[in-house]
Amino acid sequence: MTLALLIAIPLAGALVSAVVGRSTAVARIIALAASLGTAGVAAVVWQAYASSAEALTYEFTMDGAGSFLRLAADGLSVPLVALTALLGIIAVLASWNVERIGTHMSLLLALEAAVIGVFLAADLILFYVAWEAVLIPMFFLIGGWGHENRRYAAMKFFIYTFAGSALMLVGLVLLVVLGGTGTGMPATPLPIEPASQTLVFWLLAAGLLVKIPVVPLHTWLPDAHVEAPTAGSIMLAGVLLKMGAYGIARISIPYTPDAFAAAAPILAALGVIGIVYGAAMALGQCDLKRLVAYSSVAHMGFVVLGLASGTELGLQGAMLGMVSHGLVAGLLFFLVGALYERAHTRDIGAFGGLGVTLPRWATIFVVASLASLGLPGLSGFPGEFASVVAGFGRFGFVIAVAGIGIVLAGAYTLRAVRLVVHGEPAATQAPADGLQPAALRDLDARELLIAVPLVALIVALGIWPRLVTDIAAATLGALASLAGTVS
Amino acid sequence: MIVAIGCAAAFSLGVYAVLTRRDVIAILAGAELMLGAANVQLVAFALSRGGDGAVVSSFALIVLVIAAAEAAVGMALVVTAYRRTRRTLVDEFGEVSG
Amino acid sequence: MSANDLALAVTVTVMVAGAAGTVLTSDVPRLVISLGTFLLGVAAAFLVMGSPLLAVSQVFVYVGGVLVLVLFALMMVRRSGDEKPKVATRHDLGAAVIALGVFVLLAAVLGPVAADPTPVVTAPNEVGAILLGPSLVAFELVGVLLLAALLAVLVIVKGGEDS
Amino acid sequence: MMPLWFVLVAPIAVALVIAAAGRGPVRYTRWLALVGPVAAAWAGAERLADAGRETGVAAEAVSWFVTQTGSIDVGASADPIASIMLVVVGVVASMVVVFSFGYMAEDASQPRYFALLSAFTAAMTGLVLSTSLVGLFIAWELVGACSYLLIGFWFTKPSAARAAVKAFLVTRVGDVGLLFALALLWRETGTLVTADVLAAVPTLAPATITTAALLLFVGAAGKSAQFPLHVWLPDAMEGPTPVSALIHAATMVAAGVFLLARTWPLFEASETARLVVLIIGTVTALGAATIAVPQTDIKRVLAYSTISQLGFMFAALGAGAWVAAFFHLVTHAAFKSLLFLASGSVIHGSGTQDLREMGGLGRAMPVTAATWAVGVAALAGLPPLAGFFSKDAVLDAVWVHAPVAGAALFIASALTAFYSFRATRLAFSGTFRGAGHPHESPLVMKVPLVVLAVLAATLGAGSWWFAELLGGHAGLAIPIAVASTIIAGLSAVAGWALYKTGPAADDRLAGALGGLWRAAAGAYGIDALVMRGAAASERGAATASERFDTRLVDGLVRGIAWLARRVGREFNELQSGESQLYAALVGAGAVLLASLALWLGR
Repeated sequence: MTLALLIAIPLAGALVSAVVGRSTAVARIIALAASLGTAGVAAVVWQAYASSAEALTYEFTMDGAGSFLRLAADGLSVPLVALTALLGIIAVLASWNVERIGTHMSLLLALEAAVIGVFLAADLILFYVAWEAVLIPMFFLIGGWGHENRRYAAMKFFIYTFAGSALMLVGLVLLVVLGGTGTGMPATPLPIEPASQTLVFWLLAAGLLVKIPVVPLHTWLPDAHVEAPTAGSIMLAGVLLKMGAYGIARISIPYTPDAFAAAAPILAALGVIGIVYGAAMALGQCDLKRLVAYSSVAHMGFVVLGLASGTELGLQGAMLGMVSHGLVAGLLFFLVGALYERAHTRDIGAFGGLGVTLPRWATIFVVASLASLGLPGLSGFPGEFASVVAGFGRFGFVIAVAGIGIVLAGAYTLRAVRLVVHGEPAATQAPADGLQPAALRDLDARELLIAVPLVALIVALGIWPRLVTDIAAATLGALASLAGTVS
Repeated sequence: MIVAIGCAAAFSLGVYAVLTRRDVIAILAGAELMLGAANVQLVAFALSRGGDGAVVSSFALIVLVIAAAEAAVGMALVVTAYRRTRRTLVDEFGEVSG
Repeated sequence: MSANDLALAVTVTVMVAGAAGTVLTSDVPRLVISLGTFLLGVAAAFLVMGSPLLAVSQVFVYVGGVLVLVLFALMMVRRSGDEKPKVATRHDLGAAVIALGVFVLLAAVLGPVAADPTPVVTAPNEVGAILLGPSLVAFELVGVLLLAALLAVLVIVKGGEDS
Repeated sequence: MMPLWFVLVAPIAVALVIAAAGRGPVRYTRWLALVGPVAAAWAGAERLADAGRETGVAAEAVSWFVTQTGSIDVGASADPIASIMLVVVGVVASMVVVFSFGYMAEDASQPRYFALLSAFTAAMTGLVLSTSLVGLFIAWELVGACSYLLIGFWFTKPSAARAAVKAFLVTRVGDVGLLFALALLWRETGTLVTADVLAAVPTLAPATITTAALLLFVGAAGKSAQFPLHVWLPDAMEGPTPVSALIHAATMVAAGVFLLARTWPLFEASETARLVVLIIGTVTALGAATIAVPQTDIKRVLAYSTISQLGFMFAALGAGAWVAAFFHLVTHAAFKSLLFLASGSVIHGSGTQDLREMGGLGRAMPVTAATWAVGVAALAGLPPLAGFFSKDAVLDAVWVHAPVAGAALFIASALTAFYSFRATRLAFSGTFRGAGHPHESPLVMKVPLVVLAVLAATLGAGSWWFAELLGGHAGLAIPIAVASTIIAGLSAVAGWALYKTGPAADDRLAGALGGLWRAAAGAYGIDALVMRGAAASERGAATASERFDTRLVDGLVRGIAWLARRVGREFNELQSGESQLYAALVGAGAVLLASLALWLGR
């Protein structure tokens, strides 16, 4: 029953805040309550799964109508659901003083409900419905509260994902037809016959790889991020990108293992290209949000590499990579958003010496940047380390190319830190609109309430990654044995 | 064999006329060609298959009469269109708005 | 080549010649004449195939009626302008290809199948018996149809009067 | 017995406390920064004292990643070389912290400084104690991060910020090498616990061993600033001088040598790897020594001297004598941190870093001058100071192994003596050429100098005890010792005498040596080359992103949209109102369909 609550609460919150969203205070309270509620339930589910270690399932069957609403939470989905719930709270808090707050909060909560739906879906149809449902609120969030050319970005985001998911639908239908076991996703699904696996795999991959995103299909991400409002960016980077990787682990590996094993080198190559390409592109950006967006492409490259390795270590690396990127990218987008609220510009050149004018913001930004470049002791490192080691184990020295990406990651992150945090505050401060540096006030209590827990989690996950991997170990172990069939 | 080839030729000439003549009346003439050829072919084919001459003839007769009615109505349309638009070329009818 | 086949061949060539004439010429009188020859050819074909009633009705209805109609229409339409009345045509390759396609198709399909009929003379009274016998309904309907056509023509033409 | 986990956790806790306490009580909280180093020294000393009885404390290991196929464990234990390093790190760090009390007295953000120092100590002890290569790698990168934060301490200075980034990125290149060494070892041996890996070495294929060793050496070269990854160390002088003393003289840069010592069986098994290490070490030693000679900034002289001395250590490693290298590491830590702290005191007193503006500081700063002299003598390798013994061991090992390299090292040690006495003469004798009047540093800065001076002088005696503990050959190779002393002595005197006339001597030498002098001063253009490459790659990435991303990929998408519109426009021409066109189309359609039906039906 709790699983259904996980979707019901945010949906209810969305409806209520849409209806009664006129007054800001009420909308805020409702949104906060809903997101906190969801987080509470997520914690309960985490605890339940941790103790019992077998998947919680929930099936809602209307008599006669047959059930398509089947939910299941196992090692793969519990951490991601918890991440979504957490980022839900962060997003709500980050959009505290946004105009038209009622509808903004309702869209945010609807987005959260849809994403949790994707992660919990134990039914191919529900998976697809939730996958599409995610697009709608995100589209309106970017379109409604975005910046300059938000319409273009919103449309591009929508079309890219939608086109991909159209192909995915064909794949899913084929799965149902060939699978023969109806639309349900049993705990240990049996793979479909090898002949058609390749076709189905690549059909699914079309929809999934667009979402991750993988390099050639990624150009929607920087635009979407640059234009999205802070809360939108947090959810987009924090959770939406994980749906693709989750889809591969949840559907591609169990249903089409041989095709996955055969396609693994291609996936690994795409991952490595993503790492190097994302980092190289980020190096040349002068818009902070676009820089973080490209860094997301790089981080997800590691996740794809981890997945492609097919070993248990690789999958744990991918899982860690997903959760850590959720936290780090969420924090970075929040910081950039907070800076934008104050200085109304995201151009790196416009800042300088924020270390002096905004000490608290600068400290957290440096910590987030170090986490983003994969410094050990912070959450970025375990995921990357496991992915690279597993990837190397499977594909050998070609993975060394990712090394360039790792160095470039250091380059672009520290370049951003050098241009934004370091340097003389007054001299380089080209006030975008006559804004004196003194006008930038440092993070207030609310913003600290958002940033500090995230930093704490990032450090905790960095020091002790088994917080996440223990939960996911059982499921990932099973998946690894499946994925690793062909050497 | 000869009738078939002949009628086919006549019929396709009719088609050609309909497609290329710009004069509406000429198009109707083309239509007549097609109808006539079809009728002859119909009769020839029926008879060659041992059809009863009377039945075939009655059938052809009815076809003939209908074709004639069609030609008449066609011509009426053409004349009125001409009187209203002073044009007889099929592709110029569009230019005059109602 | 029996006499009948020969006759058939002649009538068919007349028909085709007439058709070619109507299609190719742009001179109005020649068009009318060739249409006439075509219709007479058709009548002759009916005759050769042993159905005098058809031939006669063909002559009455088409040559007498339709041809005259066409003639009047052409004359009326061509009233203005002194130069010889011309029928504008737009010979383009596309139409020719389509026409050829139709011809090839018909010839290919019907050719081997439709043999030439051996003449079976049917007296008009047999046809009359059929019309008033089993296909009486058809006969009556044709009447109604003709009436409708008549009214239609009146309405169309009269409709034009008051504009 | 001091528990190991305390040695690791205490400095981190202290760092948090100091940072949290903020500026107010910094005068008191900064003393807490001593907790970490003292604990480390104490633990190291304890373990060394009873080293005779049992080797290392049982390793407390915990598994960091658990998979069915194997687990990646992280643990800590103190074996002899770790204990020695603990002592070295502890002593030097304590001295640096005490020295910083004076040096950083009036700096605004002292809490951040001492917190970072404490964090660095924690990271360094972690590196030294770790029993698994993963733990070592984690501490390795944390040490790099602390160095980044400390070099860029005065981040308002753009040059400092840039130097910090450069240091981090160049060492990061090395770290990537180390990462792939770990990945290779994990793939080959299935474990990353150092002992197990080294135990499995005999079973590995020679190619794997060599590749792993070389990759490890790349990591070491990055951290220990060996050619070609040395470009970051001279710029790292932008950081506060005590930081340079701690990180860029004694501890971090020594991590590379420690890594090779820690994984010695891997190098022992691969001849080619040792050869590479020997060549790179010798080249770096000689090259850096030549660059150090014409330097005018006192800290850059010491920076290039450090690179050179590290070159000596790596040459010794290449020659197979890791004990000699390790011994030289210890002595070098003592006298080089002493020299850096003394230069800090000189800068603090005279307000300038430029040797040409100094002069006559001997009279103004007697204690600093005296301790500097001890350090310089040790650096030059004059008996009976520590440097003499350790450098002798190194020279002996290398000379026996590869005479050519031995000769190069002799020349390098001659140059070392020359530039060290040149700097001494320029800084401490003659009349003060700078503005204002230099003054001696306060007591809190003089005490560490004296302590380190004593160490620099007496450590030499430890060579026997050292060799017996770690299993190297004891005693002194007399012929080598005599030769090196003569060479060192002669070039020291030359250095001293030549600079009687102060900086003018530089111009005479420049005239004499011509292009070589200027090239050496510019570090042979390597640095400029690297920086130009980095800047070009940054611009390249920007244009590439603009051209590739927006034009090509987006272009592709926009292209599809354009295509759709064009095809649409083509088709609507068909609705032109010409009825005959429609008829034609109908006819064409009919013909096509009929013929298709015919064709299919045949």
